[in-house]
Amino acid sequence: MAHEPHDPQNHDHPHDHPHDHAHGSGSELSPMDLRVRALESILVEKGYVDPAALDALIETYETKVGPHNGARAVARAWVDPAFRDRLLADATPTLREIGVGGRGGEHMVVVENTPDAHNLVVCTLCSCYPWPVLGLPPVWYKSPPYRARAVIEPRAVLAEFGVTLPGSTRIRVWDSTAELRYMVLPMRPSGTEDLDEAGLAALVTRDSMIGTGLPRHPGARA
Amino acid sequence: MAHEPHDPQNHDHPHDHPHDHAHGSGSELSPMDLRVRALESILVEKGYVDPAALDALIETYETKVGPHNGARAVARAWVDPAFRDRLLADATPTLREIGVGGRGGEHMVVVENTPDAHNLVVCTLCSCYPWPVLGLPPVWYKSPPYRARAVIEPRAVLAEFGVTLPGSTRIRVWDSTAELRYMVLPMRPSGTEDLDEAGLAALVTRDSMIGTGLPRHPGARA
Amino acid sequence: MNGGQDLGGMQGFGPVAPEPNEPRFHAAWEKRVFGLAMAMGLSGRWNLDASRAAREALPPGEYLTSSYYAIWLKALERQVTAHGLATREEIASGTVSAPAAPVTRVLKGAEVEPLFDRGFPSDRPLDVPARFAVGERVRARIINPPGHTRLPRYVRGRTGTVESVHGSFVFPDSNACLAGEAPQWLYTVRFSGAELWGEAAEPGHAVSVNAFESYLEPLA
Amino acid sequence: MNGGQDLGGMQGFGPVAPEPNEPRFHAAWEKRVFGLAMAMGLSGRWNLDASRAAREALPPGEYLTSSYYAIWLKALERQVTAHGLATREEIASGTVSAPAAPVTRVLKGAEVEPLFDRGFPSDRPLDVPARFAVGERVRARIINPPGHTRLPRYVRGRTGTVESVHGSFVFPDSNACLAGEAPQWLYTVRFSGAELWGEAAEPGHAVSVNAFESYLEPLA
Repeated sequence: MAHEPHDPQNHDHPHDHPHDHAHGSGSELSPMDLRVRALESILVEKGYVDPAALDALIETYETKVGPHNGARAVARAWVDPAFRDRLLADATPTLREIGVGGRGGEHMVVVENTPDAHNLVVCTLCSCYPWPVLGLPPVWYKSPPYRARAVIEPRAVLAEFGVTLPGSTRIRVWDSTAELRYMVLPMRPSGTEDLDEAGLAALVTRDSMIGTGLPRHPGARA
Repeated sequence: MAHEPHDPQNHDHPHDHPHDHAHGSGSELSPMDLRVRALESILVEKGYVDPAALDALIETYETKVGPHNGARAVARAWVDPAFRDRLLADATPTLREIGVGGRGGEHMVVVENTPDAHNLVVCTLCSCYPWPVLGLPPVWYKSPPYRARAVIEPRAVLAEFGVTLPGSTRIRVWDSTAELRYMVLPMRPSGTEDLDEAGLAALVTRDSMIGTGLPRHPGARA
Repeated sequence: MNGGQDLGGMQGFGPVAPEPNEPRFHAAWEKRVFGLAMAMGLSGRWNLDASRAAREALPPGEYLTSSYYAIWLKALERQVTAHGLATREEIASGTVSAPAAPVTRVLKGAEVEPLFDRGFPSDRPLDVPARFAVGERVRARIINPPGHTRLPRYVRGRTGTVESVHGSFVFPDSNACLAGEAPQWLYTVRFSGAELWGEAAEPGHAVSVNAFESYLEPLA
Repeated sequence: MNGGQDLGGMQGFGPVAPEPNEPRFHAAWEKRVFGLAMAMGLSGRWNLDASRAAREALPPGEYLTSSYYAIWLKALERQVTAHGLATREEIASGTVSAPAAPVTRVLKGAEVEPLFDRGFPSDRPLDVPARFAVGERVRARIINPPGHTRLPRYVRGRTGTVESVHGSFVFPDSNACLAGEAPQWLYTVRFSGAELWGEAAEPGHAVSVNAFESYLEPLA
């Protein structure tokens, strides 16, 4: 069912007046801005891309998804053992219970840190990352040093992130080589008995759900 | 036995007047020329490098060594079975018999092409090459495509060089991962019965001694 | 493809370098590339695996010296021209000079939220049973396909243990070259650090990868 | 080091591209770099293995996008500054501002011909016998040293056959970090194409590498 594309001679966005997407005025554009603007103009003018979809996509992933979603899941798991069990057994529908899911989280796997085993997530081949749970990945997660080293020297990588684990703690590295997406369930910090779910969620850092960090201690927030 | 370096305040080549090494006048120098000139000035002025040694090194490897040395060895092997046997059994002293040897050829190995087996030489890790026998290597030999592909798809590489071998011919790839240096002894072309050693040497191409080519046929020279 | 993307176990890149504030995007153009790649990925002319293949087909030196979204941009430009959706001249100039080609779908603004909230599952039912079972020892095959694959070099030829059987999923090696989804059983296979990296490996670590059935063979 | 230099088996670089006329040098500066690197290699402050290590220590993306003599230049600059022979400021400016440091030797012009004609053999006698014999099946060890090594990744963990025993030679992994020549027996080991690259390998090819004894282990 082929879509009939717009006629380039008869559309809403003539080439000479590219619609303004808040990417600056022409006089300030870098070569990359110009290159992308040219591509965008072509794709829009030829009718392959709806500018409204473009804006919606960018807005969704710039502002709507983020590690607050994962933090809610972690906090819930800390206070609700049945939720925790479901999360570890079948993460995707369990995350849906709290409204988290979608593109990049279709097949979620949650791996739990314990005193004996620490989990670390990487994608050596590209940048697979659980978008609906953690948002878009930071640059370091997508960069060669992390992708190269996480699988061969995870302890050295963790040390650079300030995470030093006992020698007796096994390190479990998860290389996201298919469409499964991983989230780490970190251990609940001590001294958090009095915190409610929202208070706990505030301790859950993005890095603690990748495995390159640990949750904050309540004292550290004071 | 430490060498006493020149005093930078008291030497023959003050910085403001770098000696001319025939690398063009200052006004024409590229950024790389300038960068290298600066390094050379420092190394010479500090007394680490003798400009005469620099010139001798460049002249030696630019003009004195080259594939004519290897070609002489191949032609000799074609006409002198005892030389061929010695060349295959212990190449380094055998090449010395015809005055070929030195830096980059201290530990030579000669591998012989036969109707059953074709040899191909590469250095996947850097650019090891038998300098006294073949001269400095061409850029393609040192470049990623050749270094990457020669070991995994030698037939495809050979085909790009115009060398198509019968399926029954085994391909023997030699990766120069230590200080041994390889030279291929190609098969003598047919129709060369009347040629003398010099005439045969003229058929021996550089590529035929790397394995990416075959010797010329006498007809091809006419 | 043993390209610049296959980074596991490489050395010499220096430390991991988190950025202050960690901006999601570093320039206005990065956002646009992100959105364009996502939108065009739904055009029906290619799929996510094909986009990954296009990114990793950049020459290794270019891949390793390009920023993340520059890789996306270059791959998208290649896809657009390779599929005849625009000419090189058009995307260089920004001026349309050739007729549009058909696409299967144009994602509409109102579709983004429901579609992306639902996601794009890649599990596919399969009639044949899984070949391997949890706990079984398997060897990652030695394969070096010139096209897309999701079996990283660092596990090839190494022996591991099946940790999970996940069901059957779209096979990227086939899907990336638009040769069909050809679903296969997907496993998680755990390899010890010593098996992957030798005796000098950091003690007590293991790496798990997700491996399609054809990537694996039973121990002889 | 699993760096940009370890190229065997990589894909995506495109065709081999011989140049017309094949100039030995492409610019005046390349000749100077060649000569400087050769001369400084005899200064006694480092050796050929250390120079190779310095070149492959360039970040992989930089290694793969630098021309051959640009790699030599960058490595030489690093060696000169790392060994305290000159400061970064000096080599950036070309102006000497710090005293010279001692070197063991300054190669003289008249020495070049006799020295280079004689060469620099790297075989070294060894009292212990060779561990492996011609015809023996051996496995290339799985090692991933962060420093220099001459065992390429593509043979690690693979099984081959000892073709030759060459005598004992300077061990590059030790020599490169100036930790001594530590000679070892050197072998040629032949691997079948199928062992290295799997069932889809080109038929009837084999790859031989020169492997030091500590790179190899007997088949269990």
